Amino acid sequence: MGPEVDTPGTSAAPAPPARPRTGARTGAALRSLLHTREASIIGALIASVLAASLLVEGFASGRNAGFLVLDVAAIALIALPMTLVIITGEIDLSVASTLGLTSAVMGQLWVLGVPLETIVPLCVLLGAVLGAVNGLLVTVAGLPSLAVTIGTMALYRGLAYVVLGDRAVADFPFSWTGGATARLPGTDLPWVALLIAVLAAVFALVLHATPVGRSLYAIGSNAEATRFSGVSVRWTKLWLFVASGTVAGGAGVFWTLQYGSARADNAFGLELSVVAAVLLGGVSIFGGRGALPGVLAGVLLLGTIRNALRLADVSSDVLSIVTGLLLVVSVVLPTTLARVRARRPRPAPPS
Amino acid sequence: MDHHPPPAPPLLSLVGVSKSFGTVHALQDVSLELRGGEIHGLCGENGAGKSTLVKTIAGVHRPDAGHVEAEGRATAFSAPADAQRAGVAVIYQEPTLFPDLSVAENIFMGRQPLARGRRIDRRAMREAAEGLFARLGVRIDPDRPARGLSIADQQLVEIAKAMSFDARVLVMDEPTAALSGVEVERLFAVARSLRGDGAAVLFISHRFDEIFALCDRITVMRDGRHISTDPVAELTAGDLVRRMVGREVATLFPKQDVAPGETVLEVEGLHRAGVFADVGLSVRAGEIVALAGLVGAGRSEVVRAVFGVDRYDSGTVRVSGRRLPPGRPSAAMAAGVALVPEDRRQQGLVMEMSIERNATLTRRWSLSRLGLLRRRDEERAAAEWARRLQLKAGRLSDAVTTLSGGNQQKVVLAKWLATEPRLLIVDEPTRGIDVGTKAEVHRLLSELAGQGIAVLMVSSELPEVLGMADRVLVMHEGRISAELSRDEATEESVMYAATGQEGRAA
Amino acid sequence: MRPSRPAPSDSPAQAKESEPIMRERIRFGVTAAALAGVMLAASACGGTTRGDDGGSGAGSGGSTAEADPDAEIPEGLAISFLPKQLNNPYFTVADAGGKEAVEELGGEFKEVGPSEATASSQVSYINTLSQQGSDVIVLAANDPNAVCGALNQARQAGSVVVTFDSDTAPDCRDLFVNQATAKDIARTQVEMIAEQIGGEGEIAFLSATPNATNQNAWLELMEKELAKEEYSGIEVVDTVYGNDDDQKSFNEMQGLLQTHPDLAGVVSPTTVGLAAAARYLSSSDYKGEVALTGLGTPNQMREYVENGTVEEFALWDPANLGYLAAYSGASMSAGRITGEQGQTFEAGRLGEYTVRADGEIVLGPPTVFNKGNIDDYDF
Amino acid sequence: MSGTDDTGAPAAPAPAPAPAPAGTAPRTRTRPPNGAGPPPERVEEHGGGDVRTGRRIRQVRELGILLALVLLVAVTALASPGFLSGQSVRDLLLGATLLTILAVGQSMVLITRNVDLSVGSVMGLSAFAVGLLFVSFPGLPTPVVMLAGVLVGTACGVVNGVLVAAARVPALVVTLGTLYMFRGIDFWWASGRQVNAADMPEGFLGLARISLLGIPLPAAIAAAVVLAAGWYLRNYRSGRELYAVGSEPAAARLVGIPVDRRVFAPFVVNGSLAGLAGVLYAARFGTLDATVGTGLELEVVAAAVVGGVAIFGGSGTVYGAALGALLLSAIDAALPMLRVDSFWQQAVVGLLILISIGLDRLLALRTARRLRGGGSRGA
Repeated sequence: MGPEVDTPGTSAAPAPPARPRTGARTGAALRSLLHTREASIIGALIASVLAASLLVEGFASGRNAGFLVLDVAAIALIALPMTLVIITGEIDLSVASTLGLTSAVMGQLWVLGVPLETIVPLCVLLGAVLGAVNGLLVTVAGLPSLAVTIGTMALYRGLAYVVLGDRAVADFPFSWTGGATARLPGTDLPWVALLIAVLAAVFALVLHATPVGRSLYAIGSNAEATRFSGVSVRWTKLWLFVASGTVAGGAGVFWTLQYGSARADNAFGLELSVVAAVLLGGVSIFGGRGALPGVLAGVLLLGTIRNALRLADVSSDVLSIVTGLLLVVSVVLPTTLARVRARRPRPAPPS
Repeated sequence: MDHHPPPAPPLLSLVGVSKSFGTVHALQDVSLELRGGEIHGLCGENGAGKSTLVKTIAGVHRPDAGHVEAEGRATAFSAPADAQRAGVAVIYQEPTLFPDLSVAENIFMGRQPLARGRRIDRRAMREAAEGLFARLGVRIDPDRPARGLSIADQQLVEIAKAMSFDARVLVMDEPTAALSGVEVERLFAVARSLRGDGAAVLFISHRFDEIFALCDRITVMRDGRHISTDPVAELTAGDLVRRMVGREVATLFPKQDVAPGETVLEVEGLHRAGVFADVGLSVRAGEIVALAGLVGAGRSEVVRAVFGVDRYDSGTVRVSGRRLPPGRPSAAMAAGVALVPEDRRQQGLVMEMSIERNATLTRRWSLSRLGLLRRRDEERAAAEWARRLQLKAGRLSDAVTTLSGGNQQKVVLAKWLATEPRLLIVDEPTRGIDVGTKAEVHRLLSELAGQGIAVLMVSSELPEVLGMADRVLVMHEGRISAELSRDEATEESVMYAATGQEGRAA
Repeated sequence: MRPSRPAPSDSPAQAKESEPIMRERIRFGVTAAALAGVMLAASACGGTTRGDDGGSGAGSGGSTAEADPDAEIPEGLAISFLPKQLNNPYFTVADAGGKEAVEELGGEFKEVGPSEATASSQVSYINTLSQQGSDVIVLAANDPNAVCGALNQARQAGSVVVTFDSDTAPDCRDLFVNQATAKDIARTQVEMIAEQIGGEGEIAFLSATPNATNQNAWLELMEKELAKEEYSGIEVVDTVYGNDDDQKSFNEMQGLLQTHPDLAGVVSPTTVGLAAAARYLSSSDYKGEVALTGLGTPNQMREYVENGTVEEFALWDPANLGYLAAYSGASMSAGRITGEQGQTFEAGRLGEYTVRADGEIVLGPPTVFNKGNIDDYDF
Repeated sequence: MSGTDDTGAPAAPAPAPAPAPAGTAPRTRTRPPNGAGPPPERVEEHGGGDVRTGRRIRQVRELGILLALVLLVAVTALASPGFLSGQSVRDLLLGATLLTILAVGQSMVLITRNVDLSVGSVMGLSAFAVGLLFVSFPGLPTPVVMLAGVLVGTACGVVNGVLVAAARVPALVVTLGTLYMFRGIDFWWASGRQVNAADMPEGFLGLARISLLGIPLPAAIAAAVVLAAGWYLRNYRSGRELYAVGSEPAAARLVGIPVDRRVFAPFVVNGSLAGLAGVLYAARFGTLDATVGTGLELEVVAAAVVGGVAIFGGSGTVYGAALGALLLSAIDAALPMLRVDSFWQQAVVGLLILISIGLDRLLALRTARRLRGGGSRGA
């Protein structure tokens, strides 16, 4: 690849400015990588996968991997734009409701006899529009995104009930519902894994290797200075909310087909899982810090732990506790460590 | 001087205090005595360590070495509350008000007068606030929220707050910067009455006339070190300047004479309700035009509007004859405008990001190919500018927070010079940076003008304005009150125009 | 110090674009356009509309083998119960019945399930059970269709799927153990309410969710039953949904009584709804004025029967339901039955049962509880 | 009326005319000693603009909600006269009780620029704890059990408070985590059990039926909580310091406010109030399982935000939050009366939130403009 993709981690790979020797660079990059939040999450993911494979019967199989991917598919999809949104210091809590509304509209349109080939793009478009509403309220009206998206979370979910009521539309053709969970030829992995991988690569590239991505970090760290650098902060944020809505809309379509059931309460409460996964992946809730590989690891880590514990017949109650504990520890630990480290005397800085 | 300080024991003293932030040594072995019944002046350039000293006295910072003594006993202020208990009141340079709370509550927060049952006695509180304002000779409704107060009124609230402490030690960090002459007089009267009561006052100001009018002794700091402390009678303004700067002033401002070229920036009838009105100015290639005036006169607002980060209601901005769309910094950048903003930490830099990323933030697109950033190009570009501006930094991948103020400013300059601007707007380019770097910045601005770049400089430092500028525009209350050529511009003429006094200026 | 300035405002895009931002926007635009293009292209070629392909046809795990009524039920059969939701007392009792049966059969009993009653989380558990190689999965479905894909995969992997309480689409399970025929349930409830309100007046239904399979079937049959001559004095004025949520049911009951001042009785064919409605009634002025009946558990209703809020109500014994489901699944797994209509099997202490059409097995008519017999039951 | 009320609490008693005894404010001097101050020759008018604007606007904000509430009730009552019957009003008040209590606690947290998303879980945990105590120790006196329920909430609040104030972790993240944790503990503890009304003493369940002057006891408790919190926030130093911390944390540190303690305390209070809400839930609904209060957190935040409590701290009153809670509850109750499909309810709430924050923003901008009074100093 021509342009180098940035290493994950915001404190970037240090490189002596004078002599860009590749060997030294890679070494330094690797070393700094080991110290980032992402590294510890990826490490935790690898450790838990290994542990689960050894200790939990039935975990280490292709079939189970397929189940795992399907389980986290919607979370993984929505987490991608959510990462970007949170890195700019905003948040979008309406994603699960966007998913629900999309699903409800999809069901209603199907009942009205609209062909699925039209419904699907319409639903994705609907997601984009819902995202744009969030974006406009945040950027043009200048309202805090936390409050706005709590509002639209209730609004979109409410509209979903208005559209479909408590009905469920479930007579989608098998060619589509079965297709949604179809496996990639020759593997046990569903094709959506490929979709996630491609989208993740796109989002990672945008975030870590393009000028747009660079400005996202800058916005999250200091929106004013970024604006003074000629970046249109509002425009950028608006597009991020649109992206978030679009992906949530797409996830709504996928969810509906995956479960073969369009309902207004689809994915209720999913926004908290998505936010939890993103934060677990090392993204700072205050913006400016985080990386996509970490987020993917966070999503998979949550999925792996849940999957393994279920296979080990651990009650679902414990799953909640583990999820919450993981989230709190992942934030408390680095903060506390940083404070402890800050108390120790620093090494003399190079002059 | 009519007042002779009695030889009282110091109410508060700093003994060999040192404080560092990262690589920046803000205070090095500073000792200072504040005696009761004395107003003590503190002078020093920006970045000399005055604010750090104030925060050490206030208990915000804990010294790395040395200690603070209150009435002869060593104390350790671990929090602002400790200092308050010891009778220290501080008026900070930046007002520290709670915008959502009423003015009276801002004054008495944490010390509200109580009625029966430890309930806040609102009426007593309001009356006390009114009493304080009466002493200051102003009327501010104690019940209105602090949000929306002008800077001067915020400063008055801060002063009232400090007065309400019955402080034994009152520290005033540039309290007069935003005040009118009458208000300043009243403040002085308050300070003198406190002195009469036996309190110690530490007064920090950039205005020598105030220092000489008010203070009994004057301490000079430079580069985080204590330089001298003398009774005011033994000092002249020239002494002070020499000690503050550490060398002769004249050598500082090496503006070369350049024959101005074509007009680069042309602003006509720029207006924004309540902020500035009818501003017209032009800057030609190779020219340095200074925009002078008091803080709050609207200078920064004008240049921000020109660059497009702030909006304006009417008027036009032309760069090289082409009209810039309002409110679009990117358009201004494309037209060759660069703005080095006044607040380096808030507006100039993304403090958490690395030096190289800050330096290349304005050139993200030109450093990328096919929409992807090329790290090696980025590093090379950053390294190149680091070399040209003689940036003193460990590694370019370190966060900018690790740099000293002067070097941070160089990063901001690098970030903007890298865009190869036709018009460089600099807002307080040397605020808070050390003397050496200051000279470098001045030399750099001069060089840039020599290369044919038009420079528009906002500065509150008169020597800088007088030394650097080919022309001086003076703003007063949102309007340009005078345009002075290099020959016409003197401290007096600029100050007259800046304070809006008629007759002498223009 | 700077003057406080108003909120920064960079106005939205106007006429002329500058270079970098322009590029930024073009890029977004191109991407969006490309995406839209792909979608439109996809939609242009033909269309899959409703009715093209008669709904969700799945691979049938159907019965190919012959039934052998004398086959031994092997020891150690792994029988897993997956209720709508853990922590639901009704299912706790039902699963306990299942456990009793599994222990009699010498099998391995397991109860797993989600904390929230959603189809998507049930799918995860179905997948897990299938992965664990469970022989029999006994399921109460949260959504008749959403779990189908996972169930069929599990069946293909060799599990027998028995639904109880709430059925799925018939082609994605092997057997459905019905607590009572819908007809019996409907008739019992209509008889009870008619008697309690003296044969005439306005009545209303307080149901679970509007898409709850059972409740909808019962409501329909009850309306049909009420259309009969003998019930001509009774008028159904409203149907409200408490979503099987205690507080919502409570509020809905409250709303019913306020909107229909002449209401004579309420039927709540769901345990949550009935308990909430009884609780509301017992603390309101309507107590004794408005009759209430439906389906409920003796433990939840005991207080209200004793204090006269509720005269009588009905339910099957959920423990027996779970017991029967376990036996059905084990019998099918052993090959005693294949799910064909007319096959019979022995279900422990409950005696012999016959498989009806569509693999349905019916537990029996509901039990009516009143002051006289309620203390004989503890569930 | 002394009119010193900057927060515009309509229901707050006016401060007593204070004689301002000299001893009450030892460090505060209202007059310069021995007349050393400058003679007040010329007093300048400062601050600009309409000086009373700020205060009036906050009152307008709360009056607005009150107006909306009155309008809603009036319209509903016209459409369905039963809405104003004694029973109906009692029901409305009872329905708003829990939300009001939770909104009060949440407001205190929000005012300090934090948020507590775990309240729903805390309430559920406390409610179940109450039920289980009654089941496990039937002899325990009711007040002891109630206190224990509140203390469970307090303990949860302490956990949140320690994590936020001491470990300095963002409240949103911490309480999102504890939302899962507390709920998980609740599930784990309950493990499928349910506590029914019959398991609890009549005296406890009867709490909800006791009326004080026609107001149900729980509603009276909620009103007392609102008044106490409002009184405290307005009239005590530490209460005002909560606003200071939320308004400008850096400035709060500079004036010597113990910021960490002021952040910690509201979490504990909020936890205790969530515990109290759990106790009242148990008393009112009688049927307790581990799902009590699921998803309530967002409704609580919504009530506070609708009531004018700024989500980023520093402003708002608990009276407003209580009105917000009352309005949301009234909407819940009114929609069925108005024959609006109850599916609209959530959409209406969402819209209301958006309108509220939009309105707040608009009011803030207008206040700022008016207070600035046309830029008296050219800045």
